[in-house]
Amino acid sequence: MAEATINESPTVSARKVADWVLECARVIDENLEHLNELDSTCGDADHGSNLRRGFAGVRTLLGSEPGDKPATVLKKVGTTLVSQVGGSSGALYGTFFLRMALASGQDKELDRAALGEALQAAARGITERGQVQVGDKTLYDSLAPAVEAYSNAQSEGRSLTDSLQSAAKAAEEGRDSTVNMTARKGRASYLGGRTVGHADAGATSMALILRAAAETLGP
Amino acid sequence: MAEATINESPTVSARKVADWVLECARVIDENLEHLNELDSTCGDADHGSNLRRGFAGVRTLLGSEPGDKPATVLKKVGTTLVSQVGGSSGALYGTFFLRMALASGQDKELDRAALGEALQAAARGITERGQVQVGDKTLYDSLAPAVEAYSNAQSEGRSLTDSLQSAAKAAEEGRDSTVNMTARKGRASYLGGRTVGHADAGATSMALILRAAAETLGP
Amino acid sequence: MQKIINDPADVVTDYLHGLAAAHPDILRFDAEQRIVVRTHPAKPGKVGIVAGGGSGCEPLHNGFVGRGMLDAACPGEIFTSPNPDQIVAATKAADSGAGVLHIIKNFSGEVMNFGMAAELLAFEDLTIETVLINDDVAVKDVPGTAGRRGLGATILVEKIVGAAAERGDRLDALTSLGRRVNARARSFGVGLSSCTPPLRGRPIFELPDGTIELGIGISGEPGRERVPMLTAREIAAVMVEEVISDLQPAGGANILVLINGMGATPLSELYVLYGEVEALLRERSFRPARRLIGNYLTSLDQAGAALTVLELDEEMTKLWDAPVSTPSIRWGE
Amino acid sequence: MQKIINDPADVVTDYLHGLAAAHPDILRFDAEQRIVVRTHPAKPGKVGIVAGGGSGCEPLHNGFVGRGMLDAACPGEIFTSPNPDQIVAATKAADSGAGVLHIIKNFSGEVMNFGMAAELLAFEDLTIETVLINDDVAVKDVPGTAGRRGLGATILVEKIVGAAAERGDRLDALTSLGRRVNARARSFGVGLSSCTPPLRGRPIFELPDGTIELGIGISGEPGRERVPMLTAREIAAVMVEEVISDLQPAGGANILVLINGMGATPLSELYVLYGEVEALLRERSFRPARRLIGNYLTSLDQAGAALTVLELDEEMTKLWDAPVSTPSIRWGE
Ligand SMILES: Nc1ncnc2c1ncn2[C@@H]1O[C@H](COP(=O)(O)OP(=O)(O)O)[C@@H](O)[C@H]1O
Ligand SMILES: Nc1ncnc2c1ncn2[C@@H]1O[C@H](COP(=O)(O)OP(=O)(O)O)[C@@H](O)[C@H]1O
Ligand SMILES: [Mg+2]
Ligand SMILES: [Mg+2]
Ligand SMILES: [Mg+2]
Ligand SMILES: [Mg+2]
Repeated sequence: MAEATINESPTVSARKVADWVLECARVIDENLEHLNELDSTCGDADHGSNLRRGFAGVRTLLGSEPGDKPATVLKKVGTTLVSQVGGSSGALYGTFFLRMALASGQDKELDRAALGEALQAAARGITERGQVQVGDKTLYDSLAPAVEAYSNAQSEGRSLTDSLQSAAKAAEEGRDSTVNMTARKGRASYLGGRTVGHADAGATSMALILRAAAETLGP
Repeated sequence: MAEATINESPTVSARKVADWVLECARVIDENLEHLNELDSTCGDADHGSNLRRGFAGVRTLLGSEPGDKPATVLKKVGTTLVSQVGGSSGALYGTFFLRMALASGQDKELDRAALGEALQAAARGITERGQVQVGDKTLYDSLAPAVEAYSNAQSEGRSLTDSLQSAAKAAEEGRDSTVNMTARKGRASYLGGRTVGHADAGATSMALILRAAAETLGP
Repeated sequence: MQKIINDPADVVTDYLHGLAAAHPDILRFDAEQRIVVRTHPAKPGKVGIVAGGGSGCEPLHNGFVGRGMLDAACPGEIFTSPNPDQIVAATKAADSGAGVLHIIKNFSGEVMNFGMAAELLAFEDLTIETVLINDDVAVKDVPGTAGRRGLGATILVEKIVGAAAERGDRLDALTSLGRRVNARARSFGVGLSSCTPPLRGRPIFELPDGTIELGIGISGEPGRERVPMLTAREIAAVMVEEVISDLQPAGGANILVLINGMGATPLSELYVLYGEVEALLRERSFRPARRLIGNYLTSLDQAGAALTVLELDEEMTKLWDAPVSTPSIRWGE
Repeated sequence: MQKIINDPADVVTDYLHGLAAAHPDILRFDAEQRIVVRTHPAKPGKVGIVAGGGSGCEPLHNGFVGRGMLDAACPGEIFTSPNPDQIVAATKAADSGAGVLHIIKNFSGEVMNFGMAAELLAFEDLTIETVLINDDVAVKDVPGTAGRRGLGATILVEKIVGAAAERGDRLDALTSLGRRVNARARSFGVGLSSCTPPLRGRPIFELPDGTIELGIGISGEPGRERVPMLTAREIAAVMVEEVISDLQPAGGANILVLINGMGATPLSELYVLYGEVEALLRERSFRPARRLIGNYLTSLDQAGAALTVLELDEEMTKLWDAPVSTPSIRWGE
């Protein structure tokens, strides 16, 4: 059934991956204050600044030659985030892109399934790195439903673009679901019940990043 | 000439001295904030609080028997101010009352002339203790003209009450004269020209204390 | 924002250069690798002691590099854990063949970055052990959560383990010693204001006059709850109750009391608090045998303080008293 | 007002009780006479070293009582010099037959109260000498004025003279040593905020964001002038220019650099400032040979810092390095 629509789906090249992360850099900049404010209600108010610092590094790096295969770009992004962000989000987003890189292997182009596997690997990486589950009020609450939505869409035979759109939408719903959660991981967890009523900063940035994916990797 | 009016003038008893310092305590309380504010524009904002602490001690002390002669009361007041106020004003007002005590000797009552001498001794004490001159923008700028006015009134043969009224008035003018001065002594001197435009805190309290004298020692 | 800084983005770097300039005989700043290391490396065979964390908590950890405490520290950005590269570099710098102990405060970021560093170091010929500090009783240690934060016990572990390393203890002994100290220490912090991170330029949260935050950490975030202002005596009572009911030291136990300022609280207030805390501890029959009072683990310019109590044994006491020579803790030599 | 205190009227007393409780092996608080004295009196024949001043400047002076520094301190109310009775009591407590040196900061109140105390002590069988500290170059030392304030040089004189007293120097030697140190030291302070005295309950003055006070003292009063906010580098330039143009140390001179925080400025900022100051001093060919960086002479919760430079000679350097054991300065034993 998946096979039926495969020709309609474009694949993901190194160039597209680079476009994606550049778009990530743009939306993070755009949402800088918002992400910091979300982090301030129950953390240390730096989530936006942290990601901006990291993606600024990524932008510089990709200004030159992005690389010949998706894994090259993804690995550069992951390494840059790990070493230029630090904190929770450096480790987590770094892991996210590094695991995608690992899963992408030597492929020059990622097809719809390969991208799905990469996303799944990334999500597994996050659970391992963060010891996190759905419901802990973290970026995983956006990522987990997104990965699930993507894989459902894919098994339903929907296109890459469609699958990414479903993923982005699920991520945004996941982000919204964090509003009523009590944080169990990250700095916010120290505030106990006081975290209820605000979306998690990381869940919000993850939704932005997956929306950026839908906008850049699909079409 | 002074002799001509002496019978009209009452003398100053230990009781009257006690009334004076209790009135000082009252007006200092009343002007607490004002004195602190004056001290804040060019000092450390505590002149009112310092004097209040001192006169509160005095009030307690005089609650019992004030003493049989002016010197006894004045000495108690001086010692209390020295030890309960500290800072510049403890040393200065302490010296003020102690020197008055010393000048009052064993007299049971101070006549107009004796009070004049006591005030003069107090003023000399301040110049020695504070190494201060007229024009330095301190409490001496109220005290010096007051002592002079008192002695002028006295040589003109005016009554004790009158002489004290002249002194109080001169003190108030002296206080006002400090507005345009640049401080050369005390904490305010560190601010240089920035002290111009505000009356000196100590000059203000000194004017209050001499006004209190006119109100209590004369009649 | 009123701060003695240059470009807000350079605060950490400028601070580290200044620190190194001020203590050339104790430490140096490797600007390339962004680590702080001893000027005179420890003698071969000594276990290396490494710690790191977000900046903004000065003097922790950089101010504790030196004889008798840390061999290397890796400072992250403000309130941001260091990255794995820094941790790897610090670890290598601290290693002289006897292995390296990582002292890690239990914050997600710190745990994850040290974890990634450990994965990278697994390929090297170098043994690492880990002591995880989690002494903050304000955080309920419920399974499935991130668990308690690491607060003041960090300093105590660094000092005690540092002294033991200096006398030649082996890595496994140091690891269990560090864990023992952490297990016998508890902390509780109170915030009287927020703090202003340089890049943010304004306070992290607004704390209306007349209210305080109970159960704060060290990154300027709000605490467990906001309550009306308390007196020093009442704050001491809350702290002592929280810490002692959780630690439950033996009756009559010798204890070490750390009153740690958050950065903007005057020393006089810390001593007022100490006086109240000591009285309450004595009432409960505990004996303050060692004390440390000052700003050791701060949150930039936050006002507030935290109590840490460590139940001492003879070994810990001896190691606490051992000579130490760092920019911020120095005695005995 | 957000402070860790009980009744605002009791802050000084509560602090002193806490201080004594925290350092029972070093000092005790005589609540009756309101003085702080060493727990173990110095050996007979040692000259006593006494200092005192308004409270609010902690750790000065109480935190410097102990072996190698002060024998006794007399703390006044907040920003209020001690009274003559306290000074007399401290002097008597410090005397062991070899005389007592009064270290007096040049503030009207302090000078007058120490003066009155000296008059009272004239009747006793006890020799007193005086070192007047006046190192603040922000104040123009014009005849007829109160002259320069005493700032950071106070700590340096207390440490150096304290060490010399400990090794047995006589009163006259100590007096000239103290005056020599004072003569070779200059300071300049900058305020980034006002401070809040407990009894007042609100700041002494308002400092609009984006402005700072140049040439402040240590009682929270405004400074010589208010200017737009400066960077750390610019602040360092002002401080170094003010201090060096007045002190005029010999080219290539060894100097001691004290970067003193006013109470609410984080240690990291003090190090940022130190880095800039050291660079400027080196440019001018001076060699920072000793440093002290931290909150040693504060103004409650004021933000800001002061630079003190002392032109060292060998004698001073040796005495600076000598062992000292006080609550707030401790090394070498
Ligand atoms: N253990 C964890 N697992 C997954 N996500 C986490 C974990 N800890 C924190 N996070 C995420 O990280 C975000 C905070 O990132 P950031 O503010 O950049 O780091 P820091 O907490 O170091 O300041 C949180 O909003 C949360 O989504
Ligand atoms: N040397 C001096 N001679 C005379 N008066 C002085 C002198 N120094 C200070 N004063 C007076 O003392 C007042 C300040 O007193 P106060 O605020 O109580 O003391 P402090 O300066 O110790 O805080 C000043 O307003 C001034 O009138
Ligand atoms: Mg954060
Ligand atoms: Mg005053
Ligand atoms: Mg952070
Ligand atoms: Mg005062």
